[in-house]
Amino acid sequence: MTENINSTNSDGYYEQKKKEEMKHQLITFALMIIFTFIAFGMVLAELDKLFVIPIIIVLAIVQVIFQLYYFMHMSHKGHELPSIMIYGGLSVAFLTILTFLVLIWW
Amino acid sequence: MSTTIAQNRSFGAALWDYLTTVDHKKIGILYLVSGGFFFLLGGLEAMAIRIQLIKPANDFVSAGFYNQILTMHGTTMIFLAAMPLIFALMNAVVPLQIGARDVAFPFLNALGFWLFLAGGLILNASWFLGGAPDAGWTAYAPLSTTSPGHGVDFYVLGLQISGAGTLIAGINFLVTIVNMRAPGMTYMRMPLFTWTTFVVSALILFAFPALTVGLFLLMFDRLFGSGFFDASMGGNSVIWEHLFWIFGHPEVYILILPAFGVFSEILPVFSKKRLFGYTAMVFATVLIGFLGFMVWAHHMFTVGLGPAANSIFAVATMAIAVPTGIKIFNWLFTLWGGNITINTAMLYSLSFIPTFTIGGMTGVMLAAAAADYQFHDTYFVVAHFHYVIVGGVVFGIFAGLHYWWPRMFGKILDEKLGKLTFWTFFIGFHLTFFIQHFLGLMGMPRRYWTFLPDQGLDTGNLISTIGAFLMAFGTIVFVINVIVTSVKGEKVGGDPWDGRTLEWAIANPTPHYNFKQTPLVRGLDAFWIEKMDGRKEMTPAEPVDDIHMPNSSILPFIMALGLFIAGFGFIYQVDNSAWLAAVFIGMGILLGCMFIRSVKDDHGYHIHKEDLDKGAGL
Amino acid sequence: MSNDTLNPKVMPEEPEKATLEGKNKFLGFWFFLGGETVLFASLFGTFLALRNSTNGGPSSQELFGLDLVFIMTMLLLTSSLTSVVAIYQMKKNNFAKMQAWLAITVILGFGFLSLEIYEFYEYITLEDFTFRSSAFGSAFYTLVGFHGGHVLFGLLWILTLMIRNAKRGLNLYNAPKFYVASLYWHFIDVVWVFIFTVVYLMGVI
Amino acid sequence: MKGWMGKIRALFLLSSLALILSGCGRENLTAFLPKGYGAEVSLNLIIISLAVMIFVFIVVMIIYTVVLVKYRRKKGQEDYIPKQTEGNKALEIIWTVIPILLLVIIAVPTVSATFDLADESEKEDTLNIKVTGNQYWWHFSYEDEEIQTSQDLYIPVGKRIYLNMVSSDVLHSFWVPSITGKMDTNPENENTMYIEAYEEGVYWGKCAELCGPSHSLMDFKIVAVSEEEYNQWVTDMQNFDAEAVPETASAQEGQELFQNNCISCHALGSSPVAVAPNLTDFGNRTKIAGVLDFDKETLVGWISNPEEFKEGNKMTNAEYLKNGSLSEEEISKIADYLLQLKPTTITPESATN
Ligand code: HEA
Ligand code: HEA
Ligand code: HEC
Ligand code: CUA
Ligand SMILES: [Cu+2]
Repeated sequence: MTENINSTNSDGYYEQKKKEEMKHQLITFALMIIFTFIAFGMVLAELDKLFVIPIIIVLAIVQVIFQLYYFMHMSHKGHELPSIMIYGGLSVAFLTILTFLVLIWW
Repeated sequence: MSTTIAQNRSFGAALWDYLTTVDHKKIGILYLVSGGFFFLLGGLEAMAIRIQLIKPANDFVSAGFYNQILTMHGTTMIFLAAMPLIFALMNAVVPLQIGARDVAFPFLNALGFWLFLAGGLILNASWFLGGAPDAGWTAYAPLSTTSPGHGVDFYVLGLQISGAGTLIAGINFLVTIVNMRAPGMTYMRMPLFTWTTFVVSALILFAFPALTVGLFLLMFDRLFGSGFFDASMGGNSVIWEHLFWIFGHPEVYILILPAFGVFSEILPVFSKKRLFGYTAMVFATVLIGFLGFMVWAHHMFTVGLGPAANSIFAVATMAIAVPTGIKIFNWLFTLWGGNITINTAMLYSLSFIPTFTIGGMTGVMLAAAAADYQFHDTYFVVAHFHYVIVGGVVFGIFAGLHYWWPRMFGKILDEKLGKLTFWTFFIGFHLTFFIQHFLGLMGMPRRYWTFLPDQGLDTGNLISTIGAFLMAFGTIVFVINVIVTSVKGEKVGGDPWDGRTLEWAIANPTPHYNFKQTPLVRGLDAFWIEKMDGRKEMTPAEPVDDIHMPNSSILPFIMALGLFIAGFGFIYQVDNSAWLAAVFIGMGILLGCMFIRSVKDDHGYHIHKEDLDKGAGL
Repeated sequence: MSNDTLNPKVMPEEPEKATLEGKNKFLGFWFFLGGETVLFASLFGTFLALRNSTNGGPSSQELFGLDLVFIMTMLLLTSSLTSVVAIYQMKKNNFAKMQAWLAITVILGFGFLSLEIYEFYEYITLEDFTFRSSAFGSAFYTLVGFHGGHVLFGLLWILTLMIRNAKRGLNLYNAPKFYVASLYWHFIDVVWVFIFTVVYLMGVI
Repeated sequence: MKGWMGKIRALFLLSSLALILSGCGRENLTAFLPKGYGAEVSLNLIIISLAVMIFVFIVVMIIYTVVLVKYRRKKGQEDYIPKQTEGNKALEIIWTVIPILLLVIIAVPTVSATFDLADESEKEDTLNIKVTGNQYWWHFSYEDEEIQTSQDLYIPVGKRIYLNMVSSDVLHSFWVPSITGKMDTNPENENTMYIEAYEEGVYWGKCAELCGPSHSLMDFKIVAVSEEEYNQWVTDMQNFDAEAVPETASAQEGQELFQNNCISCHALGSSPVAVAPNLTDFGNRTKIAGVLDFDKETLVGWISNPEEFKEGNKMTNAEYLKNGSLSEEEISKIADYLLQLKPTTITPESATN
């Protein structure tokens, strides 16, 4: 995120950055709560199945991206390998779930 | 915590040393000894299989017992022999190759080993406790869920525990390779064995959890009455097959890639040439690992997944031939124009090329789904996988052991005996397995306790068994070789082969702390570069200073013991709920140790630089 | 390592990665989470395959109510935020506040867990829906139970860290430990997001 | 070097010799001599892929031999250090692209054959047979014809027939190498596969999925007969009368005993009971329980102690065995009864041109 590699962090710059980050995290949290409300609301409203399911799944995925990038700082530098491993895991996860949805019953 | 007084230790002290060690070199030896033991055991089981099949309608062993032997042969060889032997090489070599003093998690490294051993012992305890698992190493439900007795329970618990150990080992190597490389050792300067270790560890990380879940479900079905695989409760047995193979196929690449790494080290050294197409080799390794996750259903062509799924998986499977082919040709062109020395390590490496090519080609034939309807579950498949596993993995392990033996033990294995082993094993191997391709198509399914006379299968099976005896002979000679060498062999210097990579830049025996000064790496084949520049040693990257070392600990051993006890508790609580006590005691021990570990600070200790010259840490 | 190198006056920007041990722990733990992803995917896959296999027993539509799940979700989401704040305080080298926020996290976590246990208890006693009722039952309890187990483990872990370090405060030796525990806690939350979506919401539709 | 190649050659000679000695395996069992559609499709695919493989292997071996002959260390050159080549772009492209092309040669027929063998377009218009795999025997139910039979599957030659397959317990796999490749039987999903025999004959079938101790003893047969013979068989089987009185006195007593001891599991005629093999045309079998010699002595032995022949088989649970209520003599009478169960003149012997 930053080019400054100087690691004395008493200067206000880092304080500022942390504050900034905290703000992002609070916004993230608010959004997550809203998304949750939407998801539950849509289900309670008994809308059409084919409409609701994709949307709540997308909402879940977005929430997870929030968690990963804002709460777990995956966007920060030094997270290249963690990202690779998480995406590796997610790809295997995707294939697994896809298989279990289409190749178990016939 | 001084290790200076290494001279005349009593047996007890040595034992304690190994029980508590967190040194990757010693853990490597532990893996070697236990993996070697299980290899002999698995080989003995293979001999029982071959003796039973020496003639039609034989009954050397009973049908039920045959299934136990067969299951244990596959399980033992894959999980308790091949993988640990590979870990032995990785532990012995990888930290040295990247110029590290140790692995990232020495404590976890030890834990991984002890968990593997605990799992292996649980699995084999079944022989004495009412019968071994008998549903094949693949343990397909519902046969595995309905198999009477406790055999399959031992399979479940044994693999679960040793699988946890493997996962830990995988993470340890990943972090080691990422974080512990010496200065200048960029990714594209890492030796190939290190690269394959890296990729394999990633495969372990993504593949083993599927097995973990599968084993849990199997355990729940067998021990706690759930209905995952029970059609009468709405369950579905195909789930197990998917979970097993999502793990199982990457597993076979977990086995072969390190062997590829070994050959990529040996071939350049003994042809005195740089590895041809290094970048392509790295790329191919990664690609094989990646594709390895998309092909698992080629083991399930006959399950009934439908033509679309079968076709997709067939084509994806074939794709793996491309990166593997890149490797084969790069090896050949490494040799091309070289100055080739042939010794035992090299014999294994050279014979690997045609042998593995045959095995890989039969693999591609299997991948043709509509042809696999004939091949599947016959001796053709048995032939395929022994060609790749024995001709690839086992040859790789033998080659690696001959090559790195002087690094691990300071002596070179006897060449005469080595060659005797090689030739008998090699000839025996082809005798045993080549003919099996034909047996399969002639109508011999695998996992058959016996075959009927007069079906044209007699001669082939007889030849196969004769071959197996030759292999056994070769293996016994190898054991003798190890003993003879350790008694009579002469100590050699640190660089007996004119090596190219960092592990040969250290004097013999390897000091406890590996490198007195972390070396500075200036390119691929770091040590070779220095030698070509007329230096005898690596240029250090730092001044001589105190060396930080991790403390030994008995906790890993005790944690594994805890799980060992709990394992029996889980198995026997169905018979008598008093056994739940064992579960609680075992898990208590485990959690207690974890608690101690997290509460007790462990900062390690330092070897002072003044002591280094006095030979501390040898 | 001597004490002052581990106890600097001001925390470096990334205290969790200031030592080699910290770096190793950080990376190793992320890798572990990569593996956990596959673990949960296998469980989710199994659940999805078996969610209609009720074998005559109660189906998800008959069983699930959303109010409890909603409260549980809120508790867990909030606890994720509080643990973020705790790490924020850690970076500011403010040990007391960090402990306080962790304490809130733990309390919320226990709240979640008790509700989950209560839910299971109701299903078992009132609806006669158990682990052994049907393949659906087995898959449901296994998936949700595995998550619950992770929550429990996470709570015990954070508690141990808090108690162990209560007296001696924050340093570069234990900062990575706190950091990693908070990663674990977020991961648990991530999994829950999918559980409430896939198991509960999709279950009642 | 000589020794090397010599040994490999000897090895090959030995194996091929063995092959020639045993031929390509036994007719009507081996997959090398296909007598049915599926087996033929598979064999064609095997031959295509094998041809590609042999080509690849030859290329690899040529390079390999050249390398080993030319570049072994020579006397006086011990210290020679060859040029440290890094790689060669052109070569690397060649050995990436050519294998891809070779794979396409295999992949295309693979996909087309895979879809071909899964074709269900004619399913409605032809004979459908339900196949059930059981530990350790096979059951066949001709649902439209209301015929039940076990162990021997009678089919008309030259006609596409659909098999709908399930398992009643663990996984099994239906394999008749010279007619068609395998298909598993699963307990929860029904699999469909078609077979077509080109010639009349008795084809060996085997179970190819580990299913317990007697997995290797779960053989069965496909009896392909002419269309007329098949129709005859159908009529005869449909007309079977379970009450019909056997000719000999011994068999008559056997019938009585059979009704008392065996009918709880075994069925005769079109009764759908399927706990144990249907014995309607037992007298026409060529093997007892799939693998045993077909003669009275063996049959008596089987009835007295099935466990001795097939470990773990489910007949061992029979009531009469547990309380030993049948004497040797009585068993012999039952055997007489069973051996005369020949409701039809269409037997495996009819399956010749
Ligand atoms: C080390 C272990 C290992 C390795 C490396 C492989 C490698 C491969 N395997 Fe194998 N396999 C097993 C171990 C292994 N296998 C085991 C244990 C089983 C049985 C499990 C059980 O059921 O118990 C099995 C089963 C198995 C099956 C299922 C068979 C069945 O049960 O019906 C299939 C099907 O596709 C398959 C395919 C392949 C392929 C395509 C490769 C490829 O990776 C091979 C690639 C290599 C080459 C192709 C050679 C070199 C390439 C060239 C020289 C380039 C040019 C080549 C061409 C253009 C073709 N294997
Ligand atoms: C790493 C994997 C590995 C290795 C190395 C081997 C090695 C061998 N295997 Fe393999 N095998 C499998 C993995 C492996 N196998 C698997 C996964 C299966 C499938 C199981 C299943 O279907 O579930 C299988 C199945 C299998 C079968 C098929 C059985 C069946 O389907 O019914 C056969 C039959 O020939 C066989 C034979 C052999 C032989 C002869 C060797 C030889 O190479 C062994 C050579 C070694 C020795 C011969 C050791 C000799 C040593 C001694 C005798 C000394 C002992 C004494 C002391 C203790 C001092 N194996
Ligand atoms: C508990 C149920 C049971 C009872 C009772 C039983 N059987 Fe069986 N029988 C079986 C089963 C199951 C098989 C298949 C065994 C196998 O091949 O694995 C079988 C197979 C046979 C076979 C071989 C069938 C074939 O098609 O080749 C014969 C003959 C036979 N039984 C005769 C008898 C007679 C006679 C009796 C009574 C005296 C009897 N059985 C009682 C279960 C039973
Ligand atoms: Cu049925 Cu094997
Ligand atoms: Cu595979």
